[in-house]
Amino acid sequence: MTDKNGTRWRWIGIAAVVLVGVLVGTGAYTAQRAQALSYLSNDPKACVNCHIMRDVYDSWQKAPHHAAAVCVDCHLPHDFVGKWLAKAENGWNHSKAFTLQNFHEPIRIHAKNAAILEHNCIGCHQNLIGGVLQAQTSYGQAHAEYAADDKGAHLGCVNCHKDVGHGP
Amino acid sequence: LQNINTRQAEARETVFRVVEITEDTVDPEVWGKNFPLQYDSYKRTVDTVRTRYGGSESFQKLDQDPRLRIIWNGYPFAVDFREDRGHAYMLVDQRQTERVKQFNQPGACLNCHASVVDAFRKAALKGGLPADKVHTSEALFEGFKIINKMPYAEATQLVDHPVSCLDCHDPKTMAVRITRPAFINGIRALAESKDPVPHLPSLERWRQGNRATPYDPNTDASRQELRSMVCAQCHVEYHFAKPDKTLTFPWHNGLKVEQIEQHYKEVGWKDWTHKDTGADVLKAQHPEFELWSQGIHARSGVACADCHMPYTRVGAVKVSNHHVRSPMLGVAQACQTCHRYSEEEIKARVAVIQDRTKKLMDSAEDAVVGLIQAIQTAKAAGASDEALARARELQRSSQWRMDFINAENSQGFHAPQEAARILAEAIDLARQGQLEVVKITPRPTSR
Amino acid sequence: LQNINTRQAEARETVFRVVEITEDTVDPEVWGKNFPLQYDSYKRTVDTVRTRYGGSESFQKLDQDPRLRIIWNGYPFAVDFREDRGHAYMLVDQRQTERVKQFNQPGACLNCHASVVDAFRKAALKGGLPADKVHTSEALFEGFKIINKMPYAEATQLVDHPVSCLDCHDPKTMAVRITRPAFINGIRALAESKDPVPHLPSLERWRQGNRATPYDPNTDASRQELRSMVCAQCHVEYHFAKPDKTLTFPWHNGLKVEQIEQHYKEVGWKDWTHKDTGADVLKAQHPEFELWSQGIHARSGVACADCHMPYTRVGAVKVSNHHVRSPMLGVAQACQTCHRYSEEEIKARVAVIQDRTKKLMDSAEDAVVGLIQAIQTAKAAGASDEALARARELQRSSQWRMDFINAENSQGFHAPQEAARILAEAIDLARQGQLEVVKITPRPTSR
Ligand code: HEC
Ligand code: HEC
Ligand code: HEC
Ligand code: HEC
Ligand code: HEC
Ligand code: HEC
Ligand code: HEC
Ligand code: HEC
Ligand code: HEC
Ligand code: HEC
Ligand code: HEC
Ligand code: HEC
Ligand code: HEC
Ligand code: HEC
Ligand SMILES: [Ca+2]
Ligand SMILES: [Ca+2]
Repeated sequence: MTDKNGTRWRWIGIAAVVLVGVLVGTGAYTAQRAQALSYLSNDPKACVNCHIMRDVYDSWQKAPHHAAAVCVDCHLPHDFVGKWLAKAENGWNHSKAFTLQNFHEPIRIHAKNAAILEHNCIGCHQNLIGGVLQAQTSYGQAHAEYAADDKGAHLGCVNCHKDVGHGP
Repeated sequence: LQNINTRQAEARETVFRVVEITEDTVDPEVWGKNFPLQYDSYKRTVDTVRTRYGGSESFQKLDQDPRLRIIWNGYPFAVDFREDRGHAYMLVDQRQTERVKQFNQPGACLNCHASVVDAFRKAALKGGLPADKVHTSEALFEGFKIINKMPYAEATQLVDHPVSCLDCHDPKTMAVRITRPAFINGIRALAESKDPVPHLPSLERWRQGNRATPYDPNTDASRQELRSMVCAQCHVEYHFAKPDKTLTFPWHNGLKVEQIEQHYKEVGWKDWTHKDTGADVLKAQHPEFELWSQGIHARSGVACADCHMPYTRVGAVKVSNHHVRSPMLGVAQACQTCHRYSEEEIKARVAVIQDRTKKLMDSAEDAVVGLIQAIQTAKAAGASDEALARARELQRSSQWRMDFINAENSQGFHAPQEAARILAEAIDLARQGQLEVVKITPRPTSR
Repeated sequence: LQNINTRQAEARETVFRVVEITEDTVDPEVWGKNFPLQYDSYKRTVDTVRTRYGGSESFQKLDQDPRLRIIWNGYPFAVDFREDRGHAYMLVDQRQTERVKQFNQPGACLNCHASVVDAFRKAALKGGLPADKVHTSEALFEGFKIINKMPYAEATQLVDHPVSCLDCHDPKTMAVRITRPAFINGIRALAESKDPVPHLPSLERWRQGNRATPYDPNTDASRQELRSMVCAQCHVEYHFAKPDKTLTFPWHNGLKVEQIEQHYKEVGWKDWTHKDTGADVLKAQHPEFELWSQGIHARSGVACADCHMPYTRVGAVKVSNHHVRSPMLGVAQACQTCHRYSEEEIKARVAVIQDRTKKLMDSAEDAVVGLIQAIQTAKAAGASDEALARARELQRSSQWRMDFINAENSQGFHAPQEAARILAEAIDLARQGQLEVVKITPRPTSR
């Protein structure tokens, strides 16, 4: 997007947020209009209510897992509380980002969510990789290292399986 | 909320056409009425920002690296050679270069510096082509033939725009298309050659077929291939073949540096005779397509447009960024879609590749200059043409290789290892040339 | 998910420990009782399959490329130099090489050819180390010191196994660990140097820290870094520093070819004096870690183990393949998880890189041999040491570069552009050496 647009969006965005701050009702309305409430659903189509999620939705359908897992299986904690907390947080973040248009593109997963993601990989594949994991107490440091850098010092599943979620 | 509504609206409004566009719509501004986003970015190729090794500031390269004056001595490039910049400047820069002002150049120069589609057609009609054939490729080939051999001053009056929408797009479908006869001839020669081209699957397919009709990019090439071929109409090595100054791409044996050299040998081509040494030498020009072809990106199906015209989101729609420029000025769109590293990291990787190339380039230029001066001295000392023959051959082939990477505009990025290999050969051949010369010149008394 | 669950039982077995493993468990077979899958693959390093440029058939490289006899003349490598093969052979191959049979070698050789952990500790105890310190790194450093300077024949009797589980793993946690003092010294020197090492983030972090304690791979390195460092204990350039034959990795200025050369200059090191030319020259040995460090894979966090010990699915579980070998023999596991191309395509890409390297290697060896013969002739013709000094220097540095890539075992794959750059410099320097020589030798009368 051009800088000109960028600043325009930002101003409108800030205006919007102030509004939200004052009137919670309006906040809900924003989320409503942005269909962020679709976070309350597990249906992948809920995610694509935001066109911005279209690419990942399409690529997910072509990736190895479309039959095995939906968005929330990978991207949200499986335990009840954590799931709803994350839904709240991400739902808010995404609506806000969508409104402010101030996020980095191409969209990149945030460290926190990357950790949730990996946890979910293991959740489903425990059996296959259990041998590897249990053999290495050093695995424990893995999540801690997420902050480290983007050069793969952390040996996460995605280091080698970057295609599983959304294809090459 | 305002903008959510706006954007949901935008999402729908993408392909609504205001004006009708035909094969005769030359002015990009008119196209811009239907495609304002692409037109906006297209106009931005006037920007002039510099990068580590590229960018758009048209400084004098001969001052930055005086060795080039020696290497090109006797050829127009030794008078004026600048950093290239955006498409918006292609026509003025050609009209204003000392290479045009001080030397006679043919209309053939215009093939790559202007929107010539319409000019070619008009010339063909004037040349007697039946009016109903004006929109056929025959017309383009006819006009090509006529304008190539015109004097530049005359030909340049037939064009008004730099490369424009019409040159790259079919006005009906907006599909990317090939309009340049020189490329069609060149890619056909390549298709008929034996050089493996894994990065151009449609050529490989054509080779396996019955070859009844010659290879035609407009019907045979995939969309992804066209996203590179459209650039390969201009970003390639070329020469003006005798007798009609026919713009020709030397791909008859393949796209590699030695295969092109081989073709020039077969057709007995030289660009000029070097002023200091009397060697018949070659000048390389912007072989981006040829070098890219040897790289891992081409092999992985990554097209020129993927990096130089990356899809960019404007509001709700994604458009190809027509602000064609150095990807280093927009790494997020150009690279991060495929490479999950920070912008700093990506820039650092490019710097490593380009710095290595630069270092080798310096050694190669030193070696070539060393050879030129050695031959010059020997000649002055009275060495005969027979005696100098081998050394001159070595100058031709070493200089050709060094120049190939020097003229290529990515500082080795398009194919890092291949660029290094070519420079290594340039160095080897130039040094061997020096050894040849020493054999035949009186030895400076030492020891 | 049915199929996943049904594999449960099978899966659990893999981590059930049958026997207890301690720091004193030297025999891999015992470890194999707990980790049968890893042990099975470990044993398979006896296989001997050949690839285009690598593989595991221990043929005589001196016959395949006789130029090497000239280049190494006067040094043991000119007598016997074979293609390397699997870890299972490391001890026998060392015991049986003519380089050991015909020449005196020190115990230092064993550092990388045997399971030495236990031997080091026993030697330290014998040397007076208190028994309660036997499992400290102090013990390893002590034994290292003692065994390095022993005669090979004596030292080799202290070991029975090729590199084994104990050398790479902590028996309690099975975490990968560093056991070699030479590497710990080397990586510390590197950490203290100024050479940027973006591929080793933990070194960069240590540099930013207060440096109170020296860098320690076993506590500071990430798991992914250890997956390469464990190999870098052996797959590196080395020399035996005087007076105690201390195995030393020359990383004090950095990992690049010229930085290592600089270090050897600073400590006044030479491997031998060339028999034909009298030049004090260097021998490079397997700088896999050093070259990999300059490549895009290292920079992308891809470790040795990712490609040479890829996870392999065995029934319901996946394990690191301990059949360490050429990845070309198992492209599916080694490459395809990251590169979604057909096996043929992946092999073709490697071939392109390696063929380019091979071509440059040939030119480089020709140039070096040319220089050697030139100096030899000049010497025979009576050229003085003063007159030959510069040419000999050039032999040293050109030969060093050519040898660096020749000794490196990936035929340039680990860092394609860097390998090409190094060979280009080798060629340039060797040819310049020849020009030096011509200056001082009677010129064959021509013209
Ligand atoms: C099989 C697991 C899986 C499923 C199912 C899945 N994803 Fe992902 N998703 C991933 C992985 C893996 C990544 C990349 C994370 C990384 O690179 O660290 C990712 C990244 C993303 C990103 C960030 C973009 C990026 O490249 O970092 C978005 C947005 C996303 N997913 C949305 C979705 C949506 C929406 C769905 C459902 C339509 C979905 N995902 C389904 C695994 C999955
Ligand atoms: C309100 C519109 C909207 C909806 C609905 C939405 N997203 Fe997003 N999503 C966004 C925007 C905008 C971003 C970019 C924000 C950023 O990068 O900080 C984003 C980023 C992401 C990311 C990467 C950044 C991060 O937070 O890690 C993931 C993963 C993701 N979305 C998954 C999902 C999933 C799964 C769903 C459905 C359960 C979903 N999204 C529904 C708008 C939305
Ligand atoms: C909801 C459960 C679930 C989650 C979450 C999940 N997977 Fe899977 N995954 C499966 C199933 C089921 C299959 C089918 C393969 C099989 O039958 O074993 C599969 C297949 C795979 C495969 C083999 C197919 C291929 O891509 O080549 C890989 C690799 C894989 N998963 C990795 C991952 C990674 C990495 C993550 C996290 C980013 C992940 N999985 C998250 C259930 C899951
Ligand atoms: C260092 C690279 C690497 C890492 C890290 C890694 N894997 Fe794998 N994984 C592989 C390779 C290689 C294979 C292919 C094994 C084969 O084909 O025999 C594989 C196979 C798999 C499979 C089975 C695919 C099939 O064919 O059914 C699953 C599932 C899987 N991995 C999940 C994971 C999960 C979950 C993680 C994170 C805990 C992970 N992997 C981490 C390299 C890796
Ligand atoms: C994978 C990405 C990529 C692809 C594909 C690619 N390029 Fe480039 N190109 C670059 C980079 C990076 C540079 C260096 C820019 C710089 O130095 O500022 C560059 C430089 C250039 C330049 C000089 C730009 C300047 O700043 O002066 C031209 C012209 C060019 N490329 C044309 C092409 C053509 C034509 C093709 C296809 C045949 C192509 N490129 C394919 C990435 C790419
Ligand atoms: C009709 C000929 C023609 C076509 C087609 C063409 N170019 Fe160019 N391109 C040029 C000329 C001429 C220049 C130099 C203009 C100048 O310096 O005045 C140029 C300059 C460039 C530059 C340098 C811009 C800068 O800021 O330094 C890039 C990058 C580039 N072209 C890429 C491309 C790509 C990618 C394509 C295809 C999508 C393409 N070109 C198609 C003729 C062409
Ligand atoms: C086959 C296509 C083609 C032809 C024919 C061509 N050019 Fe160019 N020209 C380019 C491209 C592509 C660039 C940008 C890349 C570069 O500068 O190397 C360029 C750049 C230039 C520039 C700007 C940079 C510089 O060299 O100073 C000038 C001036 C120029 N050309 C003049 C000419 C003249 C004069 C002729 C005829 C003798 C000519 N061109 C013929 C494709 C062509
Ligand atoms: C130098 C060649 C070139 C020129 C000149 C050019 N385009 Fe394009 N255009 C492209 C390429 C390449 C694409 C990508 C096509 C594809 O992906 O199939 C493209 C795509 C498009 C698209 C399709 C939507 C999109 O953004 O991908 C539109 C519309 C378009 N161009 C309009 C224009 C207009 C209007 C002009 C003139 C102002 C113009 N183009 C000039 C090369 C060019
Ligand atoms: C459309 C996808 C795509 C885009 C866009 C792209 N790359 Fe790549 N890049 C690749 C692929 C594929 C490879 C080959 C390695 C592989 O197979 O993963 C690669 C390899 C590389 C390498 C290592 C090979 C080499 O030549 O050293 C570098 C560095 C690199 N890319 C930089 C860039 C930069 C810088 C840009 C942007 C200017 C860019 N890439 C744009 C897909 C892409
Ligand atoms: C990205 C993959 C990759 C990484 C990472 C990698 N290698 Fe390699 N290695 C290769 C390939 C490919 C070859 C060439 C094999 C051949 O020619 O058959 C090779 C060759 C070798 C060889 C010679 C094998 C033979 O067949 O004789 C050795 C030894 C080696 N590598 C060690 C290492 C070490 C040590 C590291 C880490 C410092 C490393 N490699 C990192 C892919 C890799
Ligand atoms: C204790 C020293 C030592 C360690 C540690 C070590 N290697 Fe080796 N490696 C050797 C020796 C010695 C050979 C040659 C054996 C022979 O030829 O007899 C060798 C051979 C190889 C080969 C060639 C095999 C073949 O079939 O040609 C590869 C590949 C290799 N090592 C990779 C690795 C990797 C990857 C690691 C780390 C995971 C590693 N090595 C760790 C000493 C070591
Ligand atoms: C720093 C570690 C290290 C040291 C010290 C070392 N080697 Fe090696 N050696 C290796 C590695 C790694 C290989 C496999 C790679 C190769 O062959 O280049 C190897 C391969 C060999 C081979 C098989 C290939 C060949 O060269 O014929 C022999 C024999 C050998 N070494 C003998 C010796 C002798 C004798 C010494 C002592 C003078 C010695 N090694 C010292 C690491 C070492
Ligand atoms: C040359 C070094 C080396 C030797 C020798 C070695 N390993 Fe490993 N081993 C590794 C590496 C590297 C890994 C991967 C560690 C990681 O991913 O953190 C590994 C991983 C393992 C794991 C963890 C599970 C897995 O498969 O990743 C087990 C268990 C294991 N090795 C057992 C053994 C046994 C038993 C032996 C002796 C028969 C042995 N190793 C010998 C280097 C070695
Ligand atoms: C764990 C992931 C991973 C593994 C395993 C891996 N690669 Fe790569 N490879 C990469 C990355 C990352 C790049 C850099 C380009 C990029 O950023 O996408 C790359 C780049 C390349 C390139 C282009 C750069 C160059 O050096 O020319 C080639 C070729 C390549 N890989 C081949 C291989 C081969 C062959 C193997 C197996 C022996 C292999 N790779 C294993 C991740 C991997
Ligand atoms: Ca430029
Ligand atoms: Ca081998």
